[in-house]
Amino acid sequence: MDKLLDLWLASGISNISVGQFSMMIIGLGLLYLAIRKNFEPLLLVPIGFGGILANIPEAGLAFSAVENAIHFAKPEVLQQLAVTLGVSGADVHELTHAYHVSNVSTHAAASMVAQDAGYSNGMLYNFYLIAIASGAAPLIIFMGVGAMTDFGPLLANPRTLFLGAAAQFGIFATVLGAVALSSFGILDFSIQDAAAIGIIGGADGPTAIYVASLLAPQLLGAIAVAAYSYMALVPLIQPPIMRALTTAAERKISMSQLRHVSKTEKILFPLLLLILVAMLLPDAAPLLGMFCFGNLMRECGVVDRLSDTAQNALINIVTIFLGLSVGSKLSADKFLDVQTLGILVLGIVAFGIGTACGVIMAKFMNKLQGGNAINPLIGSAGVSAVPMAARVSNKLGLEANPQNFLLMHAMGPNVAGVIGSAVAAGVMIKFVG
Amino acid sequence: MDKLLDLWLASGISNISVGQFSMMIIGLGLLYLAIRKNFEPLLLVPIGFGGILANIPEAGLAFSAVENAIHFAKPEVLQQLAVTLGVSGADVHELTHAYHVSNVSTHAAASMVAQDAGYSNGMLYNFYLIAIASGAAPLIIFMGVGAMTDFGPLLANPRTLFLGAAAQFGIFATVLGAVALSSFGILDFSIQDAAAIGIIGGADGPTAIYVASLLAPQLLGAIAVAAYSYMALVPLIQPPIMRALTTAAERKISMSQLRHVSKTEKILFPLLLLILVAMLLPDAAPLLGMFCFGNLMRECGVVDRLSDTAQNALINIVTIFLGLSVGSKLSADKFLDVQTLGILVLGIVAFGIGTACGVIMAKFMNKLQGGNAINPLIGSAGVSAVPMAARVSNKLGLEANPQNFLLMHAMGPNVAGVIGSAVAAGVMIKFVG
Amino acid sequence: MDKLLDLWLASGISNISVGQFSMMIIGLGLLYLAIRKNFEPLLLVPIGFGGILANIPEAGLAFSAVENAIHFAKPEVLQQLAVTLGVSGADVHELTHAYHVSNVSTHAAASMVAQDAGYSNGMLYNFYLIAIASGAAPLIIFMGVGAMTDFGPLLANPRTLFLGAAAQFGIFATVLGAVALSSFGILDFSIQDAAAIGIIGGADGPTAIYVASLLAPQLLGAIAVAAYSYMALVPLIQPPIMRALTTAAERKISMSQLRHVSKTEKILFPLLLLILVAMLLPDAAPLLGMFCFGNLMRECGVVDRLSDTAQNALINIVTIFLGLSVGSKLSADKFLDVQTLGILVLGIVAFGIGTACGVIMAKFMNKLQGGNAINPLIGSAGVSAVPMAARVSNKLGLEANPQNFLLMHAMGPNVAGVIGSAVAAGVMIKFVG
Amino acid sequence: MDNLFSEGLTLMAFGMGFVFVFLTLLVLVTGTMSRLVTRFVPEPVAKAPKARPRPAAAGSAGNNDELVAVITAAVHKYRK
Amino acid sequence: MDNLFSEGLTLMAFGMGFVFVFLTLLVLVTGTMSRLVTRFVPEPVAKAPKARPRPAAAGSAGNNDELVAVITAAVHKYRK
Amino acid sequence: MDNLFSEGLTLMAFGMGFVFVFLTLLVLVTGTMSRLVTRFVPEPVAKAPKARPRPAAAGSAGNNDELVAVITAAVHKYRK
Ligand code: NA
Ligand code: NA
Ligand code: NA
Repeated sequence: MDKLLDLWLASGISNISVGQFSMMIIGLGLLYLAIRKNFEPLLLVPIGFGGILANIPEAGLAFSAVENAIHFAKPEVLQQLAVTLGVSGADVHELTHAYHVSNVSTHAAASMVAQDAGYSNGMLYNFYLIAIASGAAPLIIFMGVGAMTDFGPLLANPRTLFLGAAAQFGIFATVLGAVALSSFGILDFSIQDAAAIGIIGGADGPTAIYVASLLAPQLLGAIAVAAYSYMALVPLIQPPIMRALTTAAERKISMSQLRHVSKTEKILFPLLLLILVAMLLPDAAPLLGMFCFGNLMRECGVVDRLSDTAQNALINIVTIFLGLSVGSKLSADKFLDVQTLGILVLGIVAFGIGTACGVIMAKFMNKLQGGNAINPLIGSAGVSAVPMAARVSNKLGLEANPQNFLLMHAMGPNVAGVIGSAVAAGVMIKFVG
Repeated sequence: MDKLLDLWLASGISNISVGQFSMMIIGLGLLYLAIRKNFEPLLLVPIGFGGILANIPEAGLAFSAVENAIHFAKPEVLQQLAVTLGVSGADVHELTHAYHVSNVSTHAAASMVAQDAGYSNGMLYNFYLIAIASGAAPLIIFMGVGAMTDFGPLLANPRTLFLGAAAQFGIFATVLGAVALSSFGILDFSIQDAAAIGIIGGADGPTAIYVASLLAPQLLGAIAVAAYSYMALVPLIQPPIMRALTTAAERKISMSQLRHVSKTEKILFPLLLLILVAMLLPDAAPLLGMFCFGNLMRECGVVDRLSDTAQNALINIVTIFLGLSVGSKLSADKFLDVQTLGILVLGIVAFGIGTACGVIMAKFMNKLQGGNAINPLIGSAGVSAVPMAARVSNKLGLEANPQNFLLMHAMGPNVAGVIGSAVAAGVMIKFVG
Repeated sequence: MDKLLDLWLASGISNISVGQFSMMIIGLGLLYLAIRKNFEPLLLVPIGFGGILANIPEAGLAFSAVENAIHFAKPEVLQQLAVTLGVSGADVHELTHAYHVSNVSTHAAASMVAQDAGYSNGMLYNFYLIAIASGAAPLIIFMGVGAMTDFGPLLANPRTLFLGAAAQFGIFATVLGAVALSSFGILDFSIQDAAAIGIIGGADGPTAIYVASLLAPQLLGAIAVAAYSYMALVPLIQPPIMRALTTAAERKISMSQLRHVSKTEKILFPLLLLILVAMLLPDAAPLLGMFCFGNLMRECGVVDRLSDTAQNALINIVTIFLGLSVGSKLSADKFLDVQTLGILVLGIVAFGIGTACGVIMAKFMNKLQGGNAINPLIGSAGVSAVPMAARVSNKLGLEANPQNFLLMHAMGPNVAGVIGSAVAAGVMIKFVG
Repeated sequence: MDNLFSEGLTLMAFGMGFVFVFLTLLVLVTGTMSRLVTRFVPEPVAKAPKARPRPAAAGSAGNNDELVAVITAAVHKYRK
Repeated sequence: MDNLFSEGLTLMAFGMGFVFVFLTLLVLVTGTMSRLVTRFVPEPVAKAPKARPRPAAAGSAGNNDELVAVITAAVHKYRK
Repeated sequence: MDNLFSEGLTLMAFGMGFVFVFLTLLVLVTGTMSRLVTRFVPEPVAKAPKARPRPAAAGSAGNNDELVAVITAAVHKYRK
């Protein structure tokens, strides 16, 4: 009967905490949104499922060997860990804290002690180490996104880059919001946390994950969930703001057809962008370097088999593991915090401000040139969220004027927004990284 | 002339041992079975080829840096290793033993000594570390299998799950057989070894490899070879047992057509299974979690590109390295042992008992309900070996009654068997892991 | 204003060295050759782009954590590194040298110090570690090449293997050239360097990278660039040599049609080759083992899905990272050296000698047999550079005799050259590795 | 009967017991779910057969247009 | 206004400033490039639509022939 | 002639020697194999051209049915 008792004591049902239960419900909720409401399913299905896995009681899938050893709390193992970590006594919380702040060599030594005691890293923890902590997965996805991006509309009308720049104001306004919340003592965000949260406003999943993994890994789960959820909500968030800031006449503006862009221009553009990054902001080099590399593979026309793979097999494989890894950060103790609510509120504010600034910038550019060259509806596409935001611009344009197809015009600021947020990410990493 | 002598002394032909020669023949034999007899070629081609590579004399492809250093036995290197491993004297066997039982930090230190002396891990050893020792490859393959599995027939007739449960008796009967052999002093298996051998009866390659890598890594080669060989032999092993246990009248039973299963049910099933695992048996969470994740990707309909990749590029890549890694365990000193014979005999017994129990369970269920709802031939499909066992059921059904197509009915117990063995694996890991 | 100054001081434009600027130009030059001149674009696009990334000032993408720590030279970090590396004083050059010659455990300790100080490995450095330093990427690519290779023409006329053997003379003549340059004090190459440079003459990218990574990692960038560039130049390098060494009458020789080769022969060939390697030259086992494995997957007809993946998704993924990793070795301090010029000159000499020896061997074989069985133009294909060299043979054959299709005949020596250089690589690794 | 053998017996008893309990629960849960779904989530009737959606992560809108053009051309050819 | 808030303000000022400077430079550089390309690199007119080249690393010439054979067979079958 | 150069010479002699020995053996072994195969393993005549088999690791039987259904539908449409 001992074994029966063992089985019961080790089962999930006798160990589940309220937090774990809540997180499982949240994981199921994310799956519902992804599958039924089509909220960025490519990421939210793996993230939601990973979140459920991470919260299975006693399985420890999202924990390192040391965290698992501390959880099971055998006295002799705790004693050894205390010696290794230089802690007097073997209090579980003290050990956990000492482990998290330990330097690299102590960390490695503690890990060996735990492995000798028979504990091992959880599956999701290993995925996280390899996919995100190494920085590899977001960069490889960004390469694939580069290989999927057509800069033609941007090259035909390069001034739309200004719209992509303006929309990044959402990022920095949110940073300010986060530090304000912190200054007023409402929440407790460091400047690094604030920077990572701001990037949600960039509406760019891989950039947000990359920045969060560098500046605020403990917030990564909430930031990634917010970023992808709001990207999915773009068709709900943006239209009211766009309507409020434009007149019916402005929305009816039809734009002149885009000129043809030659192959050579498309090949040279990623190289020019790369050189500009190299000269001005080396901290953005990994992100924009991989992005430009993917785009060059796409456009150069001589490595189609590599470009195909970057757009399909490779990005799909990496997406699966990136999603599960992000899910590993949805453990109850990290996610169920008032900070997460703060992040969700700040994230939607960031989207809204970015949208508004894009529209206002478009109107300002029309003023400056004294003409009606730009339909302000395409300004909102500057937040990126490719290609959803551009489609929203198109839809509102058609509502105002059924002959007015803005899709291709909006693709310019849309991809400009990707560049803009990567530049903003580089500035953040440079200053607070 | 020195160099000529060197070349000769380092050549395979002057160094090959009887064991290595035998293992190369076995490797060629596996390739023959795979290519000419179509024995699970996707796994047995890489396993057989890996087995040949692992036994190339002097190449050390399946050995770690330390094992290679010990093999080449330079006195000063042995001396350093002896100090690191805490062994007096530099006897080769003593060093090897000390290395294999050393704790993680000593292991790492010995590895550094060997690398400083210019030795490195063999190619297959590295593949093994990354693919199998990390647990990743069997789990990723299981995800792919999940993405290939249609639970429709099971959902249409959930009682077939009982057939999948009954067939797992083969697993536990084999465990008993293995410990009996050990108790009678015929062979020497620990309870861990016995558990790993039993899983062969689960007729599920990745589950067998995953369990063996955790419980009895030294037997992994023999267990994997037995598992895949017997899965290929299902059309020979099962029919006599099935005929012996059924009457012609029973074999003629035709089953009512399966009801239509809705998309929603198919989406909810992997989630229900996951929650049940989470609540009852967290030790099965990695295996069944990845399986359910693959199946959810398949059924949810919104991440088809991820599901396609999980079923094709990703599973193929992982299969190549998993096969080669398993082959690395076919080195003469590990495989050419009377234990291997024991494993082969126990494995086939496991298959036989599993088949029989599945058929008997089906008859028992008919008795219980006082009807003829189930053709007992589909019971044998409960061992899994998807989809071979289901095809065998279908074939014997057609022999008895040319109008009687059992294939879809047999797919129910067939996939139930996959779940059943993964649950059995979780119980093993929980109790003897 | 401090931040503005910071931004400027950390920007590329204020830090770029002449060397880095030159290397960026070279990277752009490689991209030009790849994209406009179609020079082996599958490799030279990633290599060229990786070369640019590696030379972005202050980004440190190609540097390890320790190298980055030394570059930024904070006094307290340098002090700690000096203690770890056992160097008195904290001179930057002395530290760098001590780091590069340190043993594995000291290396690891220094890396931990740098990470604790907040530095990390550059992205390209990590790619290099995983793809090349582990040996994995060239071997996986060789597996894919095996899966793409049809040995039919070789099996139909196995004597063409002698042409593949003769062409390897280019490799060893180049080794002699390199040591001669060293003996005369013109350049400074070790015997390892010389061996790695010689392999350029094998006209086989993955073999050259594999050998260079083992024997002369510091020359890997230059060797890979030379190997792929000259492979692309085969249509320019070979024809003059071929014309000079043959008479018009010889070039008109038409060869008898190749016999049909059965499936069984094609399946047995990679196994025979593997056994021969295992018996005679275990040091070539990783390279030729993976090659034979790929070819067996292709020919055996029962694992087409694995063979497809090895030829497509897998080789493409690995090619991307291999190329970027090679590019990481195009840093100014390693590439901008008179040694690189030496390598470029020796490389083209190797190609020329290999081509000549192949042609001469063909003429010699005709002499020996007193017939005209072999058109000497197919001899040049023995350098490998599959399938370019075979096409060159075909083109010159058609010029001499418009009815004379040599393509299939030249494929025999062409693939024989791949085997020949892998054998030569094994000999090098055996004797000087 | 020595210790190892009794361990084996225990493993067998608990293992088979657990497998049956687990799969029985799964039968119950699945059956309940199916009944609920059948009653409360009616399947959409006569859904138009839709092409496999391949949602791209970014900017692949162009591909569909290409595809449409190619298919249109093909259909025209066959109709002639 | 405490230190953290002033840090946030600085980050905002420098960040937005830098984003605008960078993208303005990109507009200028791109525009210049486009003008130079349009003038000096005329595009080839009426290039024949070519099938996607899939340069294989080695000897995969056979595949195309197979494909052609299969398609030819299929077309013949439909024409009957 | 210094040491390095003589090392180079030795490497050349042994290297080329070994390459030739190895490939000569390969010629002999391959030739023997081909003769044996031609004599003892007659190739099956007139094998029906079969579609590329794509054996799936598990349970993908459904895909073929789908394919068959799609193709049937397509053929029906064209025949009209
Ligand atoms: Na953006
Ligand atoms: Na099973
Ligand atoms: Na060659």
